[in-house]
Amino acid sequence: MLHMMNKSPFERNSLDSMIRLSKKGSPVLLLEDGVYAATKGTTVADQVTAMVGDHAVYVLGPDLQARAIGEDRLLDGVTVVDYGGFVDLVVEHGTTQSWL
Amino acid sequence: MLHMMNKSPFERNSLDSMIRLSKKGSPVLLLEDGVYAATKGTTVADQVTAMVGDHAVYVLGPDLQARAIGEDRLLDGVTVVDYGGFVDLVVEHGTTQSWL
Amino acid sequence: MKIGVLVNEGPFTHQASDTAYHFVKAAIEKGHDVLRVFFYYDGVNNANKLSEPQADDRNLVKLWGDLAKEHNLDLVVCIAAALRRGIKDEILAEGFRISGLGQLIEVGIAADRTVMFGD
Amino acid sequence: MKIGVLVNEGPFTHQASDTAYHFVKAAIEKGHDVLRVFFYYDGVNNANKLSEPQADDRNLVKLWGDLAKEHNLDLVVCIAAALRRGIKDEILAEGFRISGLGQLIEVGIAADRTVMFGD
Amino acid sequence: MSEEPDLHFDTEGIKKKFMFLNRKAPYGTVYALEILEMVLISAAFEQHACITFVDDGVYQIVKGHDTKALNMKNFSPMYGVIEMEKEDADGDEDEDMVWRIIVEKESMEARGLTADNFSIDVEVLSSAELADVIEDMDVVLGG
Amino acid sequence: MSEEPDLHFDTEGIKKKFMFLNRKAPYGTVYALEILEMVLISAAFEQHACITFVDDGVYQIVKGHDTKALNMKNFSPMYGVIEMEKEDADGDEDEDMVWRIIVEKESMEARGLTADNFSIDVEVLSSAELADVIEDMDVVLGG
Repeated sequence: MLHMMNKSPFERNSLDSMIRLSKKGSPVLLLEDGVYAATKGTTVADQVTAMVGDHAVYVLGPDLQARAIGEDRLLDGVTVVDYGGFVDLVVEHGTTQSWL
Repeated sequence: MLHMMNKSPFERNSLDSMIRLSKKGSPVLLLEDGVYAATKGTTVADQVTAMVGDHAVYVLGPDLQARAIGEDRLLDGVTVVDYGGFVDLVVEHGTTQSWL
Repeated sequence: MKIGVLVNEGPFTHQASDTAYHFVKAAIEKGHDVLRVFFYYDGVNNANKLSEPQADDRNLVKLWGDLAKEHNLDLVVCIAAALRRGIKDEILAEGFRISGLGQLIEVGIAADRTVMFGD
Repeated sequence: MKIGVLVNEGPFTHQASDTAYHFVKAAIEKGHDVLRVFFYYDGVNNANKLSEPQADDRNLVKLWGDLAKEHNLDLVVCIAAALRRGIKDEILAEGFRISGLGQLIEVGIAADRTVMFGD
Repeated sequence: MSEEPDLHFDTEGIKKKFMFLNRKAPYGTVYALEILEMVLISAAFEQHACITFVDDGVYQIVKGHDTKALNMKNFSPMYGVIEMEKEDADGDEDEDMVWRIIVEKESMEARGLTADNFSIDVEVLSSAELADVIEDMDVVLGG
Repeated sequence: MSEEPDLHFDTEGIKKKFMFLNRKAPYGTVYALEILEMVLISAAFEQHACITFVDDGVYQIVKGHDTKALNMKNFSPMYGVIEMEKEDADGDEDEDMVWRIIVEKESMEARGLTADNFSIDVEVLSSAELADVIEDMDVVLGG
């Protein structure tokens, strides 16, 4: 199952809910304002680093570029994908759930 | 200045922002999904009880009724107002700020 | 007292327009002068006359229009926000008019209180 | 692979419809069969043909319609959600059709994957 | 190049596991009402369904909603209809169709609620148990 | 009973303190863009203005936005226009008009940002300092 999360972790509870209700090993895609969760030096960086230990974490490149987040500002272990890569994740990992 | 907050404290960061950026003594009105912040026994009850010490806290009655929150479930020190009372608060307390 | 109101969201999806409506109605009943209700962002969708809620639900487009008619209330839809969202004269509900964003700043200056309702 | 898509928000206010559009386009380019895009909640506002964005911004209503035309894509607007929000035949953009909510469940059954975009 | 898209798909004999995931409080937004409409429509397709309440979604089924002063539609009776649909699914031996109504324990407790506060019968599952159920679904819809 | 409402109010000579409060990230929602339009229109009315960035609003003024792949309008150059409006207000001795561009320190730091990340010059205030500024306003608008 692919878990998708499109909300800023500073504004909403979506990241917390996803972490609580997803199984270890299921991949996670951060997109839209959700990409801020993957940046270094924030108050949620430790939480997201722990998530990277339990899940393959992907982040949508076009959303990073729009928000001026260079790859040097991403937490270690996070993989950048484009829309084609997003489609591949959906195809490869079965059911999808969007944490809005 | 009257601070208004209409978001669930479990879903959004609006309560935190309001507490951080409002001055002691300024009144607070909780409305719409914001009324959940005023209920007993929740994970934010201590935070809201502290807020009641620093601010006069009002809560919109019609929103409580819709959500089936009886007055017995409200934290101590919170005052229920109707739409007319809402208007009076706006008139009495100068500038308003809505924490959306 | 002179009051201005800003509505940021449409009917149905968020409660903002409902709350604004009840607030404006109560303010009028208390004898205050609601100078203008300004609809911005998705708030412009409150002016879509094609809106047809279920029979057992409220119709905010009509409620706003009726309130405007009864109390000579100025309901202004922001032209820039409305164009983007496809709210134009051909579907503009009775009681609303389309005008510029300056009308929001203007009412903010003229009113004693400006109150914002949104998501 | 057969893919169904649900769009919960309108153009402009939230990014959901943009992301869904890019996803659907990429899925088609990769040779997948996008069975249907279903517009629910405020998503029905994507079908308002009166929408007229600024010249330097994208026009999602048109982009969806063009994609539908080029790739024989089924864009379905929920009738119940649309009625409430005033999206009716007279303002329905080209490429969209209005139908029942059952068409969402149906595509959920028929597709190998259903992907939701919202706020 | 374009022919008409298929207006209907052949879904005969396919039975999938749908989850309807409710995460928003009622009345502040309309998602609760419109998800309910989704659930009720789905009954006609005879699919498996988990109607699930997490986060502020647990507030949707608290008993005693009174929306008169808001002048909004009180849609809480529709949860009773869902409960009846579930009983129909449970009782019909010809139909292999499972409906479940689930509340996440952690979300409920964080809000100071117990199952006694709800207007319908629910299964209360821990986060970990619910994560297993979610993972087992074919389609997850919400709003 | 109804006469036409006033289409214009006499605002001549009234100068108020407006705050435009930005709390949302850019692109995920449109609020950032539409508040910018509000600020720019307000310049014509020669009011005092505090353009303020708190919470995810601080992300709006990070430099280097590139929206090509999203096919969305990149509105970040408009912040430069606001900066110029502020300079005009500062420089005009005939005009008693104060514009400020403010960032909340706590919001900035929680997101791992410093003032060097921003495309425009800002005043960085603590929460407590900003609370005083907010309290001093006549009108607070946002989205």
